[in-house]
Amino acid sequence: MYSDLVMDHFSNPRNVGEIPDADGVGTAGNPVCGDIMKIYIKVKDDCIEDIKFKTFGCGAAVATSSMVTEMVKGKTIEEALVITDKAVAEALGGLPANKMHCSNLAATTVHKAIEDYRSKVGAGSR
Amino acid sequence: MYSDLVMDHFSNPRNVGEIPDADGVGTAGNPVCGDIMKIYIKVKDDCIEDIKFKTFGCGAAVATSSMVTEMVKGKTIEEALVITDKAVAEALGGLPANKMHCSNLAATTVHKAIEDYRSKVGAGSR
Amino acid sequence: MENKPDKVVYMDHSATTAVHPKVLDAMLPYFSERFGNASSIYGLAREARRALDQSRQTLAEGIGAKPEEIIFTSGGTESDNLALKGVADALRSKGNHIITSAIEHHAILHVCEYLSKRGYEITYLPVDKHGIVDPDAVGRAITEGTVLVSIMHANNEVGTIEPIAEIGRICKERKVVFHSDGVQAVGKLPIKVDELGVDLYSISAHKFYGPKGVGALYVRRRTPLIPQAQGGSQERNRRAGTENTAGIVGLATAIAMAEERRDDYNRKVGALRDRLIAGIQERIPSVCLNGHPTRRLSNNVNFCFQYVEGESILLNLDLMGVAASSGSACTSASLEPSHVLLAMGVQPEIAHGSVRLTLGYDNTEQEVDYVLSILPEIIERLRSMSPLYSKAGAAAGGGNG
Amino acid sequence: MENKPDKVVYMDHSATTAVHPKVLDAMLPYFSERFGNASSIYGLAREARRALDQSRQTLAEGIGAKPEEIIFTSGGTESDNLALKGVADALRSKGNHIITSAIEHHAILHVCEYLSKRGYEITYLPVDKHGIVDPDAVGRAITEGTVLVSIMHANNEVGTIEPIAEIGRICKERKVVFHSDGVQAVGKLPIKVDELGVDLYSISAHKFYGPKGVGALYVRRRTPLIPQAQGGSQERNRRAGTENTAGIVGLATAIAMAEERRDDYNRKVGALRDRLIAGIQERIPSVCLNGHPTRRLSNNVNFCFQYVEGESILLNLDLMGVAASSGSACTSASLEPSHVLLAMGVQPEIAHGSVRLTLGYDNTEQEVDYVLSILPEIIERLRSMSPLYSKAGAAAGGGNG
Ligand SMILES: Cc1ncc(COP(=O)(O)O)c(C=O)c1O
Ligand SMILES: Cc1ncc(COP(=O)(O)O)c(C=O)c1O
Repeated sequence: MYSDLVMDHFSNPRNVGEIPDADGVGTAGNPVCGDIMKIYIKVKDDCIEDIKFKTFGCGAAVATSSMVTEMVKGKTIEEALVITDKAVAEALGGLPANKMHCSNLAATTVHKAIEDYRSKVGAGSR
Repeated sequence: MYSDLVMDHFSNPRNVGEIPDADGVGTAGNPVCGDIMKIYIKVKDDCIEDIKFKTFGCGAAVATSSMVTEMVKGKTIEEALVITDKAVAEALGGLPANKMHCSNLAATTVHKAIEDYRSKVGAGSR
Repeated sequence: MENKPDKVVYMDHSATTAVHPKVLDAMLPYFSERFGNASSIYGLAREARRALDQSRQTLAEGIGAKPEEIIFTSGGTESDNLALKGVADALRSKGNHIITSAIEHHAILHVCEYLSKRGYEITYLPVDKHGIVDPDAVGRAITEGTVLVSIMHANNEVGTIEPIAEIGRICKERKVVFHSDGVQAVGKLPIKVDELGVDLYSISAHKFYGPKGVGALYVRRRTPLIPQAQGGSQERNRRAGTENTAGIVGLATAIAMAEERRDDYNRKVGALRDRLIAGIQERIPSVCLNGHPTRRLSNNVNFCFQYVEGESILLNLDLMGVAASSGSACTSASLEPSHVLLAMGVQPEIAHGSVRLTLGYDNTEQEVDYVLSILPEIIERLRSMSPLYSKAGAAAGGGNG
Repeated sequence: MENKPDKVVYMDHSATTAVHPKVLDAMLPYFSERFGNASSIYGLAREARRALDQSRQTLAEGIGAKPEEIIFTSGGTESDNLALKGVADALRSKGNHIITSAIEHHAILHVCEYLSKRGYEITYLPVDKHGIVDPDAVGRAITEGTVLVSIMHANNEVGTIEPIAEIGRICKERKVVFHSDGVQAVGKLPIKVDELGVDLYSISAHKFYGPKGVGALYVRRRTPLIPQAQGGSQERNRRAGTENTAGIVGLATAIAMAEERRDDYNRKVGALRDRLIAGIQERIPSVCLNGHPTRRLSNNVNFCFQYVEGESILLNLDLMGVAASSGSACTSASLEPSHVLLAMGVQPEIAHGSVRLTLGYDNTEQEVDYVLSILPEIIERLRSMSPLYSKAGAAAGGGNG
């Protein structure tokens, strides 16, 4: 069902955890669908310096979470915002059709974390 | 499908043939149903002295024809009239359900031959 | 008359065939080792899933289709039922008229009867004396309300091959969905769904050395079809039920083999067929070959033997070690003469005397010659017993048994 | 954590079972030797016919029925479809109301949806937190127009055994036809159709060490039923299609074996089940056994593991060589939480964390202990990754992978 790359990210997920003093936190999904992702980012000089995730969900949810952290770590915020859920799925070599909807929210979650970061920075600077 | 006794009568039918100077001839069945029996009898002293048949039909049709000739040969006309199609089937140890209707007409055919004989005798005596 | 052979001379391949040893070999691992449920996610199930995918691919390639256009079923009957009811159901709002032929298998005709009780109008097209449907008659029968045409690829009783490609062209022009029952055609005729112009096509594995209880329905993309078995989401929600992995692998292996040896099969079996037909015509008077002289399946021999009844011939053949049938196997419980022969204009009493000998890859010249050696005597003996024969005055009266 | 075993630890027996070697042995002759079409008249066909008759007799004896009350089908799904549509069709003039439960298999629920689109009214009875249907609720739901009650014998996800005999009594009193889906019950529960009071009963061979693609429907004499597959006159005109002789022989052999070893099976498998349930409850916090504590199938273990999602657990189990499932295999393509758990009142996010481990005759204590040795770590690792777990404050925050 899942490709080897998906299974690799599922079995050895990168960047699992929380960042207690995160600059931004994003959450997507809902428990009824069976997938919830939470992403923490640390931003320095407009760059995503550190990123961690926690995910409740199926194999695809875990793997996309892991993959997205690898994809955006060290990237600028602008670069991170360009990455789509679809791009994450592609980076994993594709996902089963029925997993494309609910379980493929990792980029969305990163965008939400960035939004959170921006709203805090905005609030702080205001 | 057929019992051994039916197959025996089918493979070695008794009394096949015609009686050129028969005292009575009976026919039953019709070609659309796929079964036609013709029975010839020779009567002496109210007794069926000789009997022969010709049959176009399935295994059951042939076997019942053969069986009925054995059953009535040497019997009186009254005795022969008591024999039913059902009795012939029973004497054969039963027939498949779908063969009980069209293919089981041998006794009926004998009765028709007797009728024919009686009508001729009646005509002669009148 | 020769002695009864040690081995049964099997000449009823259109009723069913033995599973080929190669096919059985391919199936065996899927009973007890790779037994996983193809819908589960673990390794064992992935093996089954892979076998299913591979089988679907093989079948699709065999008939020039795409894998997602294949629905695996439990046999030809289910495929026919699904095709007719599925399309009729799906297009109910568009119309209620279905066109078929008078010589279809009961898996089509009895579904049509079922549908006609539920408000559908059925046109049963006639056939000519060789059993051929006129494509123009299909065109003329199509009305505004026609939702489906179903004409078999080759007839199971008399082996006549229908002009499917022409009918397909007409259906396409008139934008009517076209189904063909191909159960008897696989392994004998080239089947490329685009060339045939069919939207749906029924297949049954046990007719070409595959297992019984498994079949397939080809459904061209975008053909409206309402599933007839509700339950799990197998076969992309179009046919529920845990997949019969072993059976499906058997079907695929069998069709690959059938396609590979098709030319060889037709050459070899066709020669036996011609030898049998010629031999019967030479040796037995008052016989008549049913079906088309040339547009017929390479394995089909079907004769009417006048003045005698078919079952009696079959029983005698069986006693002599030859397995044959009169018409379709599933109607052998019935006493009606063959609806196919009647539709071809054969008189009922003559239709009753029909025997079908359908050859297979493993039949031999010796077997054909054996049948030719015993058949004249069987017919002669039965004729001597027949009241129709003497009535016909064609020969001397019968002797005693 | 122990090393991954050489052989897969298969704990998904409710999805499907491997064909038992004895069953396969019984089937083998019917593929390539005794391959005759059971409806033909010659010797080869008589062998097949005899095998069919014998199989029908065996199955009938196994469930306390008469041979003529058995219809062989292509599996549990077809049996369920035939039962519901067949009775609904036959009694359409009497009424249009059908009663079932909210926890039936999709082969029942999706047929009900199909029927509801065609004018039938369906009542879905609720269940209690253990998944049990209240027989009195059945009685209360019956109206003038009720034509059929269908309640499963045992649930495939949580193993709950329903009070079928009581429901049967009520249906009999109220003169309503009663069907039960017994697919999961065979080999585990005593099945005597008269004691259960069922008029129809569905069976699927691959759930008790028989082959996939073959099943049966018991139909009590005089129960009105309109056939759903039209074609040949097989199965006394109630299910058309060339008989899957090998499959049917497999079904019969499997049920005879299942009945013979039923007590042994329940004792052995039940002990493993209890060991697995107790072990999980001891070793893993925040878990909850789904289904009834005692009125459950001897082979069913079903737990919700809070804060984690079921598929992730299954994938980890698979990586460690254990085959299990979350709910029914045929819905594993769906993302919805189990309709059975929801009907039992389980919260959706908790229902997502359910895992079903269904044991079989060949599972061992070692295998159970192996699962118990790896499962706590898998759950712990997934929980450490779960945002719900830390939110729940039930443990320390997650570490890094
Ligand atoms: C032309 C045709 N259609 C359909 C069928 C039905 O196939 P099955 O018996 O495999 O269901 C048959 C054979 O029985 C057939 O010859
Ligand atoms: C309770 C129940 N009913 C029906 C079915 C359907 O049986 P099959 O998949 O053999 O068609 C299953 C299993 O899939 C089941 O567990």
